[in-house]
Amino acid sequence: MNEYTDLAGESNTNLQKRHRDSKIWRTIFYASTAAAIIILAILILSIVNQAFGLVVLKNTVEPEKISSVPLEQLSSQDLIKILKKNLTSNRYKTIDRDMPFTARSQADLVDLVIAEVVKPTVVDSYHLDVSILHRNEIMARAAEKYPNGHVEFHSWLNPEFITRSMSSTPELAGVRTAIFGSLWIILITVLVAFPTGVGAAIYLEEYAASNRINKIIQTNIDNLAGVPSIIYGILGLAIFVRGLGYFTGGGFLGSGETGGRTILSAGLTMALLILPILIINAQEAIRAVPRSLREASYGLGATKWQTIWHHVLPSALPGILTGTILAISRAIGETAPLILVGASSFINRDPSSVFSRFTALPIQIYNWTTRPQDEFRNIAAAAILVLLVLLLSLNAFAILMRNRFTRRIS
Amino acid sequence: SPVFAAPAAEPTKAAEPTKAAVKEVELPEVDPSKLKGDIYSAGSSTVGPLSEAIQELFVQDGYTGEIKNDIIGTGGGFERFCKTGETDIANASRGIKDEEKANCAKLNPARNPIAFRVGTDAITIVVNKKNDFLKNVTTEELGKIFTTAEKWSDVNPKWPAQPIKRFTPGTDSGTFDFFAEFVIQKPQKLAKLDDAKKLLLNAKNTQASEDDNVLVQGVEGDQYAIGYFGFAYYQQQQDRLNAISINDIAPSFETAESGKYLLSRPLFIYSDAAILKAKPQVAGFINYYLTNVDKVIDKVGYFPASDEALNASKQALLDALK
Amino acid sequence: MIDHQTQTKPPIISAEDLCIFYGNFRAVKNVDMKIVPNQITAIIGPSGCGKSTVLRSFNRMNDFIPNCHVTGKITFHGHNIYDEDVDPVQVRQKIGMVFQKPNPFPKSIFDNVAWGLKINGMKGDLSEPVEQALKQAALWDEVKDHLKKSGLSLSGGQQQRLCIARALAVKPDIILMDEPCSALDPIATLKIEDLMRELSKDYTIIIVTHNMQQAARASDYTAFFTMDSDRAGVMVEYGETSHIFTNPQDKRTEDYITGRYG
Amino acid sequence: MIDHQTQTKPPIISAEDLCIFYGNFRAVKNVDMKIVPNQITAIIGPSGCGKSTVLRSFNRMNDFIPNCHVTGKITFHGHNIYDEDVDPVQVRQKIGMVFQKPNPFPKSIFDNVAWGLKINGMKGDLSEPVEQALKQAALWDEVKDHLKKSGLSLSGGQQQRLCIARALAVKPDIILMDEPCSALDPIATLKIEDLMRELSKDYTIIIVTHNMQQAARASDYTAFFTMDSDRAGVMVEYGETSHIFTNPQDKRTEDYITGRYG
Amino acid sequence: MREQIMNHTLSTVQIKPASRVPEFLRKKKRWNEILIQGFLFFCGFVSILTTIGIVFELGKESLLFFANPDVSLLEFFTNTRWQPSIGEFGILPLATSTLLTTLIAMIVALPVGLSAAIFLSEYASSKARSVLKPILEILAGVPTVVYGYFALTFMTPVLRGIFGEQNVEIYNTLSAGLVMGIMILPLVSSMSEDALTAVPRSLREAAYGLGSTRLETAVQIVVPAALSGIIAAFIIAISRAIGETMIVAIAAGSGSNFTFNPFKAAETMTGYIARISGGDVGYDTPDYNSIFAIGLVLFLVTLGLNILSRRLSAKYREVYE
Ligand SMILES: Nc1ncnc2c1ncn2[C@@H]1O[C@H](COP(=O)(O)OP(=O)(O)OP(=O)(O)O)[C@@H](O)[C@H]1O
Ligand SMILES: Nc1ncnc2c1ncn2[C@@H]1O[C@H](COP(=O)(O)OP(=O)(O)OP(=O)(O)O)[C@@H](O)[C@H]1O
Ligand SMILES: [Mg+2]
Ligand SMILES: [Mg+2]
Ligand SMILES: O=P([O-])([O-])[O-]
Repeated sequence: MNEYTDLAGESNTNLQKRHRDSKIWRTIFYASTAAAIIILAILILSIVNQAFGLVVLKNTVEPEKISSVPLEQLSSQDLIKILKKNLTSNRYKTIDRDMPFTARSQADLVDLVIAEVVKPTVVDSYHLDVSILHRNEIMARAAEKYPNGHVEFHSWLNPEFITRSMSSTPELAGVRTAIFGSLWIILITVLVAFPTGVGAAIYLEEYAASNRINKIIQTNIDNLAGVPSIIYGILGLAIFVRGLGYFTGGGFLGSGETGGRTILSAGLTMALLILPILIINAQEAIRAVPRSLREASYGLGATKWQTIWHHVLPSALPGILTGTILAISRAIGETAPLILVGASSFINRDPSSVFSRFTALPIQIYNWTTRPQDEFRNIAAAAILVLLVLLLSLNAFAILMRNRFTRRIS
Repeated sequence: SPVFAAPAAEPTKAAEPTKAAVKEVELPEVDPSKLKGDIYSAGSSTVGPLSEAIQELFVQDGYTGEIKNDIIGTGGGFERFCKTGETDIANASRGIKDEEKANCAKLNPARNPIAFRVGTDAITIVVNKKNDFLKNVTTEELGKIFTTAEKWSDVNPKWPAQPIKRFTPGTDSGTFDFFAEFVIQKPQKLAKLDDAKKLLLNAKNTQASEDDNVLVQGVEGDQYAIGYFGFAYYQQQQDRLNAISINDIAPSFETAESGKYLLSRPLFIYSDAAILKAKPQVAGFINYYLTNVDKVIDKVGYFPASDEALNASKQALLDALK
Repeated sequence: MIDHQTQTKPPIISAEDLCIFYGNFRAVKNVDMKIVPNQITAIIGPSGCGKSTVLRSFNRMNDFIPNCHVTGKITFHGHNIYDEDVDPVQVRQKIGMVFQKPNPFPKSIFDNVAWGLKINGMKGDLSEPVEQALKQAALWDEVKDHLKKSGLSLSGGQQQRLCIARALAVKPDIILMDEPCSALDPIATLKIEDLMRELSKDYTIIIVTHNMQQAARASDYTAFFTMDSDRAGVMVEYGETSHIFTNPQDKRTEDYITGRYG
Repeated sequence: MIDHQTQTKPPIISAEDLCIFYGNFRAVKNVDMKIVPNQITAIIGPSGCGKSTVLRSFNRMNDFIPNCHVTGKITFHGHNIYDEDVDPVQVRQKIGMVFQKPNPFPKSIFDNVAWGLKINGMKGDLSEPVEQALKQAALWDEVKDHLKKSGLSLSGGQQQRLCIARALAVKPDIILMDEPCSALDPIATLKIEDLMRELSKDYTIIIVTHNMQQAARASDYTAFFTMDSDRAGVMVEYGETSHIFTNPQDKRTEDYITGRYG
Repeated sequence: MREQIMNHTLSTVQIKPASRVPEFLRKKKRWNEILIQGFLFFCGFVSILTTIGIVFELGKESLLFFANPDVSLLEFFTNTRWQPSIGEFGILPLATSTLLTTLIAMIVALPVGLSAAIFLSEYASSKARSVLKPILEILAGVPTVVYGYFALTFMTPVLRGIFGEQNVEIYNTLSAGLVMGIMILPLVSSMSEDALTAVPRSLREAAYGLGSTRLETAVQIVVPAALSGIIAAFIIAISRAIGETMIVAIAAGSGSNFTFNPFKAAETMTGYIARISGGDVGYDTPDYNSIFAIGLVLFLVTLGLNILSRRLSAKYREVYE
């Protein structure tokens, strides 16, 4: 009986050691997971840190030089006069065409004078952490170095940043063109990859007999999923940009464009890139449709396609869509293939068709990290936040969609 | 019509300024808002920022068409202009080479590149802020630093026995070509430019990038680093880097203008008469470029071209449009 | 043993020297079996002896299992359903199937029943035939007020009857049932058994079951399968249910029925 | 019901007013049960009545099911195994388990048996105790020449005996078996039943089975469980197997045994 | 006895000669089904076309590259200098730095990723898992250009702070490798976690039933049982690291450098391709052709890894019923 009084195992040193080991490793495993999550936090914080902070602004023309009275106290006529005097005639006309000066309020005109004539520009910028911890030193240094400058808190991520197009001046640059470029590329990518990918998945799961060619196709898709994206870039460059440049550049439509560095080429390249991922995900989703559902359908005398179209696809759709959205998130963030396919570094117009030249968010981020001025680093961080928000909303959308469809089915 | 700009006649070096007043060539005024269509330029990372600045002004002044500018190096720019014929304008920090011209001629329809001088640059040699031994170099020292020397002390025994970390523009950049020609080929009297390049590229610890920021950050990050690039990038980074003078001449407006500074060089944009005629927006843009470049060039960080050179460019434009 | 009956009525479906293979593995061998129309035939036997395999071969459901193939003959109204120019889709319309786990479509109750009609080209108002089928399956009273509800919202027993209604709607001649009650509670089980009895007036029913009591209670004929030493399923004995259970001719049948193994 | 026997020998393990919950759902209620040492006790009952749940509570295997909790007491040699200071690892060493599906580790046959010894700190040459355990499990002769082969390469019945050998190697007092034969063919089943009989000389065995014949054949005591109206499992009857099968006291037991439902 | 029945019945039932199949069983031609199947096959075939495209394009341009009289295959694999524009064609410096960054990345990603996977599948409650897993997947979804930026603006300064500015170059393979490891970590943990969760519960129960602790069960039973999936995850991670471009393009440096010093700048194969194709080089130059040759090497290496992964995981796959 004696040996059973010690179910707690207190006298058993071996057991105690085992429990101790178990605890130590538990801590290690836990720490690994925590480390991954802490890194994610650091990553995001370090980006946020650069997207906000104090800046030192300096006016290109001091307001006192334009008028002896403060601008706010000037009449509309005086303000218009100032504009007329200080702007080129073409610029003056352009602004007038956007909205006639006479139709603008006095406050608007004051803003306009500040933006067009006084033109405060950022001469120095600080990261968020420094801005908070060393605010006074920054103030002191700014006062010494830029006697006419003033310090203010600036969020590089702001509405204008999203709506403005590109500029070589960081504080005037925005990501609108890049966002549109990314969206256009994604559109092409989805239009091409989704039907093809789902079609291939259906073929492999429902039709393909296990013969040689189908085995080759399957193996090949698995292999393609592991091919580095830059190789797809090379493929896109060789085939879509150069080989088929006449078509992808819209030359065959008489657009006069030559060279295929267009949205179409980028979209097609991305489509090839995500196709294997999409197919594999869709295959999994289709495979997850219970066999009983297919059997029920066949048992009623349904044909193969009727079964697939009415039962298999609707049931697999949430899974397929989730996989598609994940593949799209991959495509949105891809940079290397776009570099090869020839994204533009500076472009002022939103793309208007698939034959437009383009830039995309990650390309923009990459370009900005390579510019010399510090402020470009700030807007690169802001653009990263835009990209992350875009990705997160896509993922959230994927989850919502999945939940919606799952609810409908059950 | 007579075509300006045979490459041989192209000054590969900034011309001596002529103090004598030259007759101003008047270009017709452009109203950007009246122009439509797209303009596509690509090329030099030196000229790129200047073109971008002008493009922005052009848009501010009412242009509503599409403008694109790709920074891919001078050689890359000529590739797209002459080989694939994609671009309307090539930005260049050196004159066009014969084989590039030949490519242009092979295009269908053939292109005949016309150079428009837009400014002057001074390739600036930069070192780390903490570098306290290097304020000035001779051409010969410079040649050694970027080629055979492994340590600073190999060039000058007074300098520290530390390895030299070199940061140079990529092999397809005009800057690299220019540097190879004026720092290596000419002083060492080498027959071929390629030999000079080879010497440069064979040097240890050399990082080459088309991306000037890689160079800026590289030099900024290493006490014993040295690099070079267009003056504009240096101007942006004055508080992070030190510029050194060559043969006791520091890069500046005056020394570049006068050509006294060893590495002052002309900046160009290239286009073609047929394009200018077919695409009025391109002609208008170049007109606008030549008219307004002096307003922004110092802000971007380069030096204006001499009046004479600018006038010649304007004249070339007028000729091309005849 | 199937004597007088078979002589009077021709079999509606019959297997002749049927062997079924999964790849190289022969899962079932040399089955000869004639199914008497408008009767309930039960197939019993230990797990893995090939009951489901045989049943599914009767309406070419095995076509969907890769590398499953059949030798021998299965004739339906005298025609070998494995002939080249026979359309398996047509076969399955004539020979419906109900599965072990109730598997309604993730659609409304109405659509579950109507779908089979729709794909068979029936147009217009389907409420008449749907009601008909649901009534036949003894489900109408329970669901008539919420035909729009999902088929999955029903209880297990109701789901199974819905599956039966669905199968009935396309007017098959034969209904195959593979352990249709094994996922159901005793009360639902009894309901289905009653229903089968009712349906056997108009349909021929073949049911696979694990449960000997069920076979004894609910079937007219019983086939007992077991595994041979090579793991292939064989039919040991086939005859009227009352005979098989009271007077088994084969030692193995007897052992199984008396629970000596299984 | 368990009268003279229990009075003479103290129970090796016993449940007192045992209730087991999954979250809020009470899966098993008010079970009182004393297990007689060195005997085979069978637990039978319809699916879902909580047989496995009760069995797994005997060696705290339910600890791994999130939100499963136990009220009442289970005493092993007089100590409540759900006491705060009891080490469940110790408990499971003393009370081994064999599962429904054979689940050998993906290791060699030798390592399958030796692993339990190794983690318990046994060092050196383990071939002696491994051989011992395999012999006890009546598997030695079949595998002695290829102990290096993977445990998964064995047939189902051999795998199950390997799992028994594995459990025996760590020298438990009690072996719990949850439908150990339901995945096996009749011959393998009989082998395991023989083995159980053999083992009951040295061990106490508790076996859950679906198969009444098996319970009747192979056990000394039988507990019959069923579900109450609130879906909670209850123990209806518990006693010597011969009594239960020949003379059930409860109507529900009788119905179940005679195959009227289930 | 069965024979008996059959003989008996056979003689009584008349077998009609099934000359023509009756209408209700006869085969119909369903053209739409055939067309659809054709289209679906084409969709599958696109992937073959892609591969052919890759092999053809890479092969064609690589041939041009190797046709260059200055380039010899021997030199390609043995020369330690890579400067195609001056006739130095040794892939070694690019290959070693690829190796170096990959190695560093794996030192981070594999152990930490596997540990996290073990934690998630064996220790974390299902609630914790449902929160932690998506968070890790966010980490996997962050574009690599962001990681590159992170490496340059955060990791490198941290490293220089630790090891000294004079030792760590501004562009260095250590920073790129570490950040690449971070990027790949969620891939490893997610795939390994899937493999671990796929191990049947019965195996864990068997282990616990023998009186093992959580650690013993996890490490000695579950991990070996999931080995095939874990190996696959590891190898895919390696091939991701080899093919990763933006992080090294931004943070590792941009000049080939034959070194094993992780503090030094060195360009990887992918970094080189990205830089050269970023526009600085003209078509038909040795530089341009060389990116295809390097692409081909990259393709073959990752292809080989894929195949290896499948081989290994097939070898270690255990089939549970
Ligand atoms: N898809 C398949 N591929 C290969 N073998 C199969 C397949 N389906 C069944 N088998 C094998 O064929 C044999 C007969 O299986 P079947 O499912 O017909 O048996 P069963 O009598 O219906 O058993 P149960 O009572 O368990 O349903 C078994 O040995 C089984 O392992
Ligand atoms: N992990 C679980 N979580 C929640 N409920 C469970 C869980 N496991 C079992 N149950 C429920 O507890 C009840 C008893 O289950 P248990 O598995 O003990 O029954 P059983 O008698 O062993 O049935 P079977 O004969 O099918 O094995 C059932 O209603 C079941 O649905
Ligand atoms: Mg079956
Ligand atoms: Mg159970
Ligand atoms: O970019 P570059 O001006 O050096 O050609």
